[in-house]
Amino acid sequence: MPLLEVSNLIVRYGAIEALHGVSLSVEQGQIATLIGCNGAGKSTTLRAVSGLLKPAKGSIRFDGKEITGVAPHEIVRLGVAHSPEGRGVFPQMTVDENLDLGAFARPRSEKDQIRKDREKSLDLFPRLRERLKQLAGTLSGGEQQMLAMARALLARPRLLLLDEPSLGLAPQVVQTIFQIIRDINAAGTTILLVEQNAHMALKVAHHGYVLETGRIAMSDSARVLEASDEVRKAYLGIG
Amino acid sequence: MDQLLQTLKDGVTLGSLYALIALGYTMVYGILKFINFAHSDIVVLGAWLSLTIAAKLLALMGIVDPPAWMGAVVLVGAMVACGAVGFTIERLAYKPLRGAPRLNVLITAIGVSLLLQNTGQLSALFGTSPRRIPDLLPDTTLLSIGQVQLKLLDVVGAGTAIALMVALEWLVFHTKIGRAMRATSHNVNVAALMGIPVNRIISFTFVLGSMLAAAGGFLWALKYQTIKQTADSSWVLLGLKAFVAAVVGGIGNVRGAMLGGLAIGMIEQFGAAYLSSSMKDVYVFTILILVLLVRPSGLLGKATIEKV
Amino acid sequence: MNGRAWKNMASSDANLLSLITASRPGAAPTLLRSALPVVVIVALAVMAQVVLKGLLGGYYADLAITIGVNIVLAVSLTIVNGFTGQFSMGHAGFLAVGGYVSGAVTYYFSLTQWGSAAAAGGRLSGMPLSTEGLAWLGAGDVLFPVALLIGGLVSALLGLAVGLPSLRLRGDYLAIVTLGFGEIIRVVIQQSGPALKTPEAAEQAGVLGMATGLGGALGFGGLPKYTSLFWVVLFAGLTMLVAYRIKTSTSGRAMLSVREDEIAAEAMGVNTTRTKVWAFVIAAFFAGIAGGLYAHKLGVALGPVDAGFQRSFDIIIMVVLGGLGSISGAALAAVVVTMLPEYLRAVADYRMIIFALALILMMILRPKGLLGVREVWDADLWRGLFRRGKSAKGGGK
Amino acid sequence: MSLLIAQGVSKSFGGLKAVQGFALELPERGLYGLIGPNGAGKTTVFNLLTGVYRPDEGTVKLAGRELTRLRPNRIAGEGLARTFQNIRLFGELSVIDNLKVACHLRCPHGMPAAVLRLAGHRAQERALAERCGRLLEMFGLASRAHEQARNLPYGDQRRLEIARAIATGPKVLLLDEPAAGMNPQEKKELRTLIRSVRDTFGLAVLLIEHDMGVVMDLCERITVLDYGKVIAHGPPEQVQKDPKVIEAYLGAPAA
Repeated sequence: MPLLEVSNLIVRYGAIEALHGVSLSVEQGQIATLIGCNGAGKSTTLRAVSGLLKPAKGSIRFDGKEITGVAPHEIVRLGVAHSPEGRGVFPQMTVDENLDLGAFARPRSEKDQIRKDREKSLDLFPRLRERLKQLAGTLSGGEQQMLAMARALLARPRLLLLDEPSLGLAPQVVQTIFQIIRDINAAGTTILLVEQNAHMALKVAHHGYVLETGRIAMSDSARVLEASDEVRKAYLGIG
Repeated sequence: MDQLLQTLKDGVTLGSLYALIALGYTMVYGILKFINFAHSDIVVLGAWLSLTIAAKLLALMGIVDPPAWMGAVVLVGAMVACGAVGFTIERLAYKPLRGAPRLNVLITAIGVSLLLQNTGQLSALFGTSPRRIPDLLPDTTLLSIGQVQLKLLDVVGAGTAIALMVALEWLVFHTKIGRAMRATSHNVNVAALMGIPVNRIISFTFVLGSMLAAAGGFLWALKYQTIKQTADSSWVLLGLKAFVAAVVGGIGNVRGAMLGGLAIGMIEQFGAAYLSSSMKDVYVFTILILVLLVRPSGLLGKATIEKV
Repeated sequence: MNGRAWKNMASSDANLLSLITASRPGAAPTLLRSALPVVVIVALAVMAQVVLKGLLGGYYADLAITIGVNIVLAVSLTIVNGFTGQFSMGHAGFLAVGGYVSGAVTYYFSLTQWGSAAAAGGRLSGMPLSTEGLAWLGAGDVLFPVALLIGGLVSALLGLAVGLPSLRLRGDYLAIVTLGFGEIIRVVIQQSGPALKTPEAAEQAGVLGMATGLGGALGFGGLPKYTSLFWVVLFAGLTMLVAYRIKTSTSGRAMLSVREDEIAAEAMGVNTTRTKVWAFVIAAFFAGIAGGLYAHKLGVALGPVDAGFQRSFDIIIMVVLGGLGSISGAALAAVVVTMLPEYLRAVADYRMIIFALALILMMILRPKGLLGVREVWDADLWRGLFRRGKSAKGGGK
Repeated sequence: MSLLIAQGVSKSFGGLKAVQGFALELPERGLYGLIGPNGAGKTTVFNLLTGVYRPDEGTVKLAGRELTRLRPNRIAGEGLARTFQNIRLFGELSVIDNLKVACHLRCPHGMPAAVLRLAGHRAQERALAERCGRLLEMFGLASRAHEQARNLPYGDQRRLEIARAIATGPKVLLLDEPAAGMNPQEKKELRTLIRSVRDTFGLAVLLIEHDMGVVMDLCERITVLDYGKVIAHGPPEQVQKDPKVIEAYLGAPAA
C-alpha cells in the first residue's frame, strides 16, 4: 500500500478550478516528484495534502487513513511535514526558535528524542549550527531553505512534502540541497518533491508525475521521464 | 522643578496604563490585522467588575475597610472574568469572519463595542450613574520632594502595570506558546504547518489581551476611584489613546506598544502641564496623525509592501 | 465573438470626445428634465409643510423632522463609507460644525440687525412674519437657507482637511483618524467662549468675537427655531437627488471603483486621490447642512453629546444596515432606526443593544448590508432576491 | 522608433533585487511575450511599467513621453493599460459599469455637470453606453451587461478584464497571464481574441504567460526573465533553443 494516495483531487479558488482531478501516489521509502511549469497546480496539490486547502472533491489517504479535510496542525501530528514554497521561515525569530517550532507538535515526553533529532538535523545542515542565534531573516536564500527543511524534519515526519527547494538558489547551492534530499530519503523518510527544476528532481526521484494545468499529463518512473522529450514539451512548448 | 517632577510622575503612571491597554490592541492586530474596537470596552468592564467584586466581597465579609490582600483578589477576579468575555467575543463575533474583508471585521468590532457599552448600562448590571470603588489601598505618601508626593497608589499602580508587562514579555519571547503566538502573527498558514493549532492560539491571544485590559481597568479604577457608566465617551477616548500608543510604537509590536504607551502618557501630561490642559486630547490625536503620515509603521514597526 | 461588431468597432471607435460632442440634443428638454426632480422635491416639501404637518400633529411632525435630518446624515455618509469604501467615523464632527456655524450666522445676524436673536419669522418655517422680507417671504426664509449653506460650506472645507490624510491611509487606520478628527473638532468647539447676549456686546466683540462666542461646553442656546418640515423634506430630497446623480455618473462610478479595488481603479485612469477627497467634501457639506437643520430644530447648537462619536456610530449603523453604498437603503434605515424606538417600548429600552446585535449579525449573515450597493428601484435587486428564494426552495446547494 | 521603451529599469524590495536592468522595445502593433520561471519578476515588471511601483533606476517611455515618475492613473492616461494576474474586476459593479469606469479618462464632464444633469453629462452618458455596449458585443458579453461582474463565469471575467483595459483607449496593452485557469478550448479562443484586439485597435501587446503553447504561438518576440534579469530575447524558435532558457526552466542538465 502506498504511504500517500491522492485520488481525483479537485481544488477550486473561488471561480477558478486549479486542479481538475489529480491522482497520484507515493510509495513508502521512495521519493516521488511532481514537476511542471508554474501555474500547473503543483503547490496547490501539496497545500491540499497538508490541509491548508480544502479540496472540493476527491480523497487524500495517508498510511491508509483518510485525511481529506483534516486541519493542518492535526495532519502534522499524523506524520506529514510540509516545507512550503518560499520557505516560510519566521524572519523575526532566531534559527534556534525556528527549529523549536518545527518540533511544536511533539509532546514534552519526547524531549530527549527531539534533542537527538535536532542534532541529526544540524549534522545534515552544518551551516545552520553556526547561525543558531542569528535571526532567520538575515540568512541567505540557501540557508533559509536549509532551515525550512531542517525545521520540517524536526516534526519527525514519515512523509516530507518539499515545495520548490531550489527556487531562487544558485546552482551550487541547489546541488547541495538535492544531495541532502537524497540523504534524508536514505535515512528512511518518504518524500513528495515539487520542483520546477525537472532535471534535478527526476535525478533524485524514483517516480515522477508531470502536471499540466491542473491535470497529470504523464506518470512514469523517473528514469523514463528523464529520457522523454515530452517533459521538455510540457515546459517549453517545443513540439 | 516641582512641576517637572510632578509631570514626569504623572506621565509614567498614566503612560504605563496606556501601555497595558495598548498591548491588547497590538497583539490582536499582530495576528488578525484588525483594530479590535471593543478592546476599550473590556477595560471598562474590568473597572466595573473590580468595583463589583470589591463591593460584593466587603458586603459578604460584613466589613468596611478592605484588608491589604483584597486588591490582589479583585485584580485576579476581574482578569479571569474579562478573559472569559474576550474568549466568547472572539469565538462568536470574530471567528465567523476569518478571511472576510477588513471593513466587515471593523464594523463587527464597532458592533461588539456598542453591545458591551449598552449592555453595561442596563440597571441589572452597572446602571447609568457613576459609582465609587471602595478604597483598596490606604492613602499613604511614600515620598515627598517639594510639593510632589509619591503615593503608595502611584507605586502600586505603575508597579503592577510594569510587572504585568514584564510577565507578558517573558511569555511572548521565552515560552513555547509565546513562540506559537509570534509564528501565528507572522504567517498563519506556515504556523499551522508547524502543527500549531492556530485557532486556539488566536483565542489565547484574545484572552491574554482581555486580561491585560481588565488589569488596566482595575488600575484605572484604583487611580481615579469614580467609575463612569460604560457608555461614557471618556472610555472611548481612553481606548483611542491606548490605540494611538500602539500605532506610535508600531502596531503588532509588543515592545513598541510599551514604548508608545509611555510616550503618549508623557506627551499628554507635558502638553497639559505646559501648554493647555483642556487641549490634551488634541495633542494625542495630532501625534497620531503625524505618525501615520510620516512613519505609518510606527517607531518599532516594519514597513510592508502591498502585493499586487 | 461577434464578427460584425468587430468590424463596426474598427471603423468607428472614434475618440469618445467626438462622440460626445457629436450627439447634442436641444437644450430645452434637457433643462426641463434636469430641473423636474427639483421641482417635485420643492412641491413635496411645500405639501409636507402645508398638509402633512396638520395631519401628523406636533409630536409626529417633530419625529418626521428628526427622521429627515437623519436621512441627510445617513445618505451623506453613504457617499464616503458606501461609495468610496473609506470608513469615516467622525461624521458627527461635521454635523457639529454645520450646527454651530449656521447657528452663529442666524443668531448673530438677527442679533446685530434686528436687535434680537429670536426668529425673524418665515413662511417656509411656518412662522408669522415679524420683520419685512422679500416679496411675500419672510426674512427668516432667506436668512435660514443662507446660514445652512454657509454651515455646509465651512463643514465641507473641514471635510477637505479630513479627506487629505485619507490619501495615505486605508481601512481601519483611516477610521481611527476620522474618529480623532471628530474629537478634535468637538474639543475645539468646547473651547469657545459664552454666547453674547446683547446686540451691544456683539457689536463690541466684532466678527471674531462673535465667531468664538459659541457657548463653549454648554452648547449654543437661544437659536431661532427655523427648521420646519419644508426645509427638512427639501434638503433630504436634495441630498438624495445629488447622491443619486453622483452615483450614476462618471464621478460616482469612479468612487465605487475605488471601493471595489483601488489598484485596479488607478490602472483604469481613476484619480483615486481626488475621488476620495471629493467624497469627503460632499459628505461633509451635507452633514453640515444636517447640523444646521438639527440645531435650528432644537434651538441649541448641539451639546457635546451630539457632536461625539456616539452620534457618529448612530449614523454608521444606518449606513451599514441599509447597505454600504445604497442611497435608498441608507434612507430606509434612517427611517427605521429613528422610528422603531418611538413605537416599540421594548426597542426603546434596549435600542442600542438591539442595533449593535443587528450590526454584528448583519456582518456575519449579509456582509454588504441589506441592499448592498443596489437601490430599491433596481430591477436586478428583486430578480436576485427572487432567484435566491427559488433556489432555496429547490433545496439549493 | 519603438512605441514602448524601457531602459535599465531596476527595483529592490528590502535587500532583494526583484528586477535588474530590465530593457524592452515594443514596436507599434507588436505582440511580444514576457516569460520566466516562478518568482523571476515578471509581474513586478508590469507593476513598474504601470506605476504601481516606482523604479529605483531606469526610464520608461511611451510614444516618446516619459512615464517613469507618473502615478498609475496618469500612466493609464498616456495609453498604457493592463490586466491583472489575479483578476481585479470591480465585482459589485455591473459588467457595463466596469467598462464605463475605464472610460473615465475620456470623460470631460465631471461632478457639477452630473449633479445638475447638464446636456454635456447626458451626451456623455449616452456616448459611454453606446461605446461600452459595442465593446461588450465584441467580447461576447452583451447579454450579461447588467449582471454584477463577480457573478460572471471565470472565462468571462478574464475577457471582461481585457475589454475593460481596451476601454481606457490604450496604445499598449499589458496582459498578465490571460490564459491562467482556462481550458484548452478557452485558450484557443483567447489566442484569436488577442490577435483580433491587436488588429482591430492597432495596439501593441505585451503578455506574461505560462502556457508555452499560447506564448510560442502568439508572440513575435519573447523576453525571458530569470532572477529579475533578462537572460534572453528573441523570436520564439530562438528562445526555445537557448540553453540559458532551458536551464532556467528545466534546471541544469544532469551532470
